Amino acid sequence: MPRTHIELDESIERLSILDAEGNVDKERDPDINRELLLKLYRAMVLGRRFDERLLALQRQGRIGTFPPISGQEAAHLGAVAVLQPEDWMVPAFRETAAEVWRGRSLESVILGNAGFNEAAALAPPGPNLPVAVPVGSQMLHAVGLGWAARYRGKDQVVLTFFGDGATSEGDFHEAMNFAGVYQAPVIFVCQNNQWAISIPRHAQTRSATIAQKALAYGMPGIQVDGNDVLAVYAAVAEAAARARAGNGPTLVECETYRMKMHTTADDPKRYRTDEEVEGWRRKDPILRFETYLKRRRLLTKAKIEAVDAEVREAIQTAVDAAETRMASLGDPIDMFDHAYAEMTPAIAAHREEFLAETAAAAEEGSDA
Amino acid sequence: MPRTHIELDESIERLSILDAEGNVDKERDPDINRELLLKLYRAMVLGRRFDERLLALQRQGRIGTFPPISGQEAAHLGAVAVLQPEDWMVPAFRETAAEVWRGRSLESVILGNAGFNEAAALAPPGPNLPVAVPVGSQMLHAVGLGWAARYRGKDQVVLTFFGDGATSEGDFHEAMNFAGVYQAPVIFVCQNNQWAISIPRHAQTRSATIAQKALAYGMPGIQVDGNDVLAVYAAVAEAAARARAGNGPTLVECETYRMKMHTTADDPKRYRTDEEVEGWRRKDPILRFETYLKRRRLLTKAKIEAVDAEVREAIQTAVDAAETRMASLGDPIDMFDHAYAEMTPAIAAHREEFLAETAAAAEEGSDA
Amino acid sequence: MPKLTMVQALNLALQQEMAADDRVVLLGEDVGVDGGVFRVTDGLYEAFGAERVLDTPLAESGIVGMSIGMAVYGLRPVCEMQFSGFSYQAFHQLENHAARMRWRSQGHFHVPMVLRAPYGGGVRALEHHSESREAYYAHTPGLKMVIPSGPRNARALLVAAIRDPDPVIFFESKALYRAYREEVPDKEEVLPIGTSQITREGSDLTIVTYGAMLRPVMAAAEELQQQTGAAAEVIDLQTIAPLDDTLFVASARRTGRAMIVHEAPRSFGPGAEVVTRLVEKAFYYLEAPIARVTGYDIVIPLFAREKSYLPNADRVLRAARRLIAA
Amino acid sequence: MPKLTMVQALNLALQQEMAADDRVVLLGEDVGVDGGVFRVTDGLYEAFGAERVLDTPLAESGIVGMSIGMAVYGLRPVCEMQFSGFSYQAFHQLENHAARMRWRSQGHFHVPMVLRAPYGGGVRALEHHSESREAYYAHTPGLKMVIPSGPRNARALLVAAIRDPDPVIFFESKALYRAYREEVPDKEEVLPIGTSQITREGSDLTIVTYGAMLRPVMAAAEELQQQTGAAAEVIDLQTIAPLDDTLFVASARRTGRAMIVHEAPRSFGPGAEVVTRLVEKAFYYLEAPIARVTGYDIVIPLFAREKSYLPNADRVLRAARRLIAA
Ligand SMILES: Cc1ncc(C[n+]2csc(CCOP(=O)(O)OP(=O)(O)O)c2C)c(N)n1
Ligand SMILES: Cc1ncc(C[n+]2csc(CCOP(=O)(O)OP(=O)(O)O)c2C)c(N)n1
Ligand SMILES: [Mg+2]
Ligand SMILES: [Mg+2]
Repeated sequence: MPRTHIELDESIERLSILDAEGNVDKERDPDINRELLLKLYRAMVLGRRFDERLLALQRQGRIGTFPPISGQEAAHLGAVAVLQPEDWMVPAFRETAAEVWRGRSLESVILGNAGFNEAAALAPPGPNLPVAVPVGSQMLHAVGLGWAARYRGKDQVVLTFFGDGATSEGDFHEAMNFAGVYQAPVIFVCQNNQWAISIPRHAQTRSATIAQKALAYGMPGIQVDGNDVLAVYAAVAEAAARARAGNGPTLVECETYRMKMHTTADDPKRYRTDEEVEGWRRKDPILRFETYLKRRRLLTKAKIEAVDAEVREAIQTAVDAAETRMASLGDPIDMFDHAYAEMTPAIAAHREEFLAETAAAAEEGSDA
Repeated sequence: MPRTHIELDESIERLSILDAEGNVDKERDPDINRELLLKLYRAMVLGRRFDERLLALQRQGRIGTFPPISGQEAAHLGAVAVLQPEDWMVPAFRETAAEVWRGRSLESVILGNAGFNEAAALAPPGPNLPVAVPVGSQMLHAVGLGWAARYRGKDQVVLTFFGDGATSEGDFHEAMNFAGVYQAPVIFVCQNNQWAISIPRHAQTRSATIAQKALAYGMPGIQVDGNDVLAVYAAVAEAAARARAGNGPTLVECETYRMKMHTTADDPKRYRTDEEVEGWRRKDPILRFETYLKRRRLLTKAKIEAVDAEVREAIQTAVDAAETRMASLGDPIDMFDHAYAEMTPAIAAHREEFLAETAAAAEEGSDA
Repeated sequence: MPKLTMVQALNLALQQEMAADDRVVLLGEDVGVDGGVFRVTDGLYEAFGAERVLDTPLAESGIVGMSIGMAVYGLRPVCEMQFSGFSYQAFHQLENHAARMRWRSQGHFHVPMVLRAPYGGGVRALEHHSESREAYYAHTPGLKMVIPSGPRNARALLVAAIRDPDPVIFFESKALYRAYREEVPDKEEVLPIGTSQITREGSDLTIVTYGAMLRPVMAAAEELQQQTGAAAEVIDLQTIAPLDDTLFVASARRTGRAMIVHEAPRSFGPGAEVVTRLVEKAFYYLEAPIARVTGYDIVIPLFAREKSYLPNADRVLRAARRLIAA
Repeated sequence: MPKLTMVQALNLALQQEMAADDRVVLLGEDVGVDGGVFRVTDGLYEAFGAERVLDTPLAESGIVGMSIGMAVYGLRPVCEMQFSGFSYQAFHQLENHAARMRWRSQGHFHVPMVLRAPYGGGVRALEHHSESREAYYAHTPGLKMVIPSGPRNARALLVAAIRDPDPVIFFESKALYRAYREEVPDKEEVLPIGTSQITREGSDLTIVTYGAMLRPVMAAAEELQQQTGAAAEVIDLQTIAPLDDTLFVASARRTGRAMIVHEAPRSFGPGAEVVTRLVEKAFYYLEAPIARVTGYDIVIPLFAREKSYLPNADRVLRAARRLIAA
């Protein structure tokens, strides 16, 4: 009748491969091919520049509120870079660069941020769920998708993103637990960016890491330096291999930092210090990756400039296209579409009513 | 840039003091005083006998569906025995003996099972929340109560019960997480009785123990032999001391077994074997406690019979009182009470309407 | 034709749809080995295996959220809430996702799932097992809300719900589960969602109802005819949303008098929409105020008193007599 | 009297109630250090400390469930949902517990909590930030549902909500938060929950509304008078449930014509109950069908189109003219 220690199913580890100075742990370098490395680099730069441009557009009132991703490029791009095209991605809302990686056009992102439902129609119909704002609620869909893929005998895996804040929601728990029970091929990628709006990570939960929450579900969990794109890639690749082999889900915590505001409606000065932000600036994911690529002679100063110019041009083209399209979009009558496969009698009647109102308004020069 | 092992905040242990044969680990015996030991014994016997009587009443159609507790007496009585009268208890629904321990009359239990709202009015107005059926939803109230007690400078603790099935609900997670963050003085007692209706423990979650779920919240967790009333008491006492000292919540998993059906509407033969049930019968919590008390010369055969007779009489008295009261209860007009502090105009109007309907029905001899 | 209880009829619908379409999978608490606490899924685990009939952990949001993922993938999940009173744990999944996925993705994805849940009073059940809150779902754009009134239409509506490309909330009256048997043809029968039905013709008064209330309403209509000679037309909505107002509007235009009967609490309940549609579309034909015979604005009491809460034939009859006299 | 925005007026109510009563505590996501995403709780963390203003983890059921426990203990928690569209995560806590604790315990315990949530459209916000689903709560026995229409009544109603012995869902229109200022006396003002108000007198037509819709309705009423000479009586419900039907019933009896205006989707929406009360209590006085000017039966579109979804003064005016002509 002892008081015995219970051995846990899994042990929790922390992985880091490329440090803030760009030094690499050669033994653990995931050996990504050169093409993919450069594609990743471009995507990271694009993510950063796009953020800046969106911010400018927002400040000019040309788009609405949006959530910047700066600082988190490695955390979400390192993760999606592992996926095959037929794998599923289930995003939260702060993975714009990952969405673009998966085929969403910059134009669609701009339109979405400008409040156009049509943005979704511009996204390619691939296996990527649209962004949905309710925090934490998307992870369960990943479990259902993963279960269905296995049911269909496909070796697809499903990768879902969420923030540190999202881990407090009941749905996080239910998703992790269902995935464990059904051994669903799901990779749970937490972008732990240290803040959920104004709530710091330590006030979100008392556990020392988010990775260890995997233990509650008999699931492997790992913490990685989320600003280290090689470590993120390596950990997610390991998780994807596990899932594809039928060995179930994994929780990957990427420790990163939101360098900008929560959304453009937020003022982070109210709750965090400049020093903290500066500390993280020194851990920038792009700079260290640049150093790594330069040392591997995959990148030169000239190439860096070329990427930057190319990316800026792509953004400019998208902004122009979006603004042109916006002029043609937004016919309010479209709002009655896509509620159901077939329009219900009430919606059809409301649509007629709306048309009549619009006509009457036009006649009197007033508002519909 | 290593792959390092992360040390966890807490280690998970298993505690057992009194084994199935009644052998005690003297070193760990929590040294409960003789009076309390005998009170516990009586309460366990009462719980068992009351279950049997309720089952008979149900089969005779004198009460409705109810959830038997047989086999789980140690798990919930060992826990509440630790509480002070001013501490709070927040029950699930399978802790009838604990409710009675805390002052609820047998009569109130019978009335509740007979479908009378008045059952609640008969419960003493102490710090015990009423049973509520939605699984897992009550634990958050325990956190709020505990927080409030601390806010008021009281050293009350809050003990909340729930089943193994309840640990899958999002609310379990949110309650545990909030309790951790606020270091609320809450003792989370899981009666892991191996089944949630027809779902076995291993299909409920993939973690090897429920106790280890505490790690997700930076909270101590312990697994105990839930049929060992001394171990339950010891673990809960430790948790209560921790909470009272301001050191926050604890998760206590009591491994026990539901010996009877889920509720009287359930047929466990559909999903579990007789052998399994028999295996657990050998681990009966009352028998081993009896052995222990006999060995400590606190109990004799005569005393056992006396307790049994006294308990049966108490039950009989309660059944009689309940049946008398039922005859006087159930005036449907009471259903309009207690919706709000002040009756709303609509409810007042509905009440009038009901009275008019009743009068009209009486006149024509039909249904109100 | 075999005579089936509603439980058996629902089981038949599930069994046949599963046999015909491997996209149909079931999930929920105790739906597998146990066959469901009301036995609606009895035998399906044995027939189709654990891959098609999933016993889930105890988590409603998990069940609904997982169903949404399955449906997006292309399956046709039919999930069960053990009682409709536990669907609130999943309310955000239904409102935020099931109802909006088609719209949010502009048609790229849709959620052809069914959420089945026993609802309503009358079987001496516990708290949270007897309520009737279909209005929550009826008011939610993107969802459909169906409530059958007997074995035969339960089967035909469940088939339609499973085949529907949009999410359907499907409430099953516990009081009807084993109340009586009805002939249910073995061969396929489908009733389109969004259509109501005249279950009794009459020219003096229109009674709109659905679910478990149809039986007392029909009884009251018979009695009314006997007592007063007045003929009540009875309309079974079958679908609450999208609401088919064509039959009851046409009927009320003919009869000039209407009432609505449901178990749900009255204020902001489903009946208010029926009344309002009548005001909007039959106002000038109405000869008396439309009556509501419903649950009261309180939580349905524990079972010792639930009968007093639920509308019954006598209450309907008295209301009908008053309406005719008005 | 100082002129305050609605945000400032709500802040004043919280600040004064907290100062006067140490049972009042605030909790929610970002309500503390950040002062709330709309700044309604600005400065309160600084004034009352972390013990009275709790920044919570990101979990709505947690927030509401914890509030229920606090309220049962004897505190008066005021919790915030960051947007009303995230209250569904806590729907079961509200329906299962906040609404039922008094009843379940037969009066031993009660839940004097307030749930504050910004609702409604008009500020170019994201998905799930613009909806108006007060009907869910209005239909739930045991809850009260309050929606102020301006700074002054917002303050006075919030004070009443905090002091109310029962759980109050308190929706605040984002569109009104900073739309205009109103004189709000520094000294205490309390408006009883459950009472509507006549905000404009008139004898030709009754318009019932609440929340953000009051302003366009008032504008339409003015314009109507100018254009046609017809005088609309405008009634601000203020409380949706329990619904005060006395004023609008009396008004419609006088005017014979009525309409209801709200942002919420139309079918099974709050307006249906208003229409039905009028049918039940003013039928023989009505000269025309009661009109509904509301949101449509779809999810409110993203912000590029939200204006087309929301009722505005012109739509109200046209409906009023049609009603008068009917
Ligand atoms: C269910 C829900 N509650 C609240 C919000 C409001 N909200 C949006 S983002 C956010 C913080 C999210 O934090 P985290 O999960 O860490 O993601 P991050 O924003 O840091 O990327 C909050 C509270 C929401 N969108 N959904
Ligand atoms: C939210 C919710 N979902 C479903 C149910 C139906 N139900 C009642 S008890 C139960 C199983 C509970 O299992 P567990 O938590 O292990 O407690 P036990 O019954 O074993 O004591 C279920 C599914 C419920 N009451 N509440
Ligand atoms: Mg974050
Ligand atoms: Mg159990």
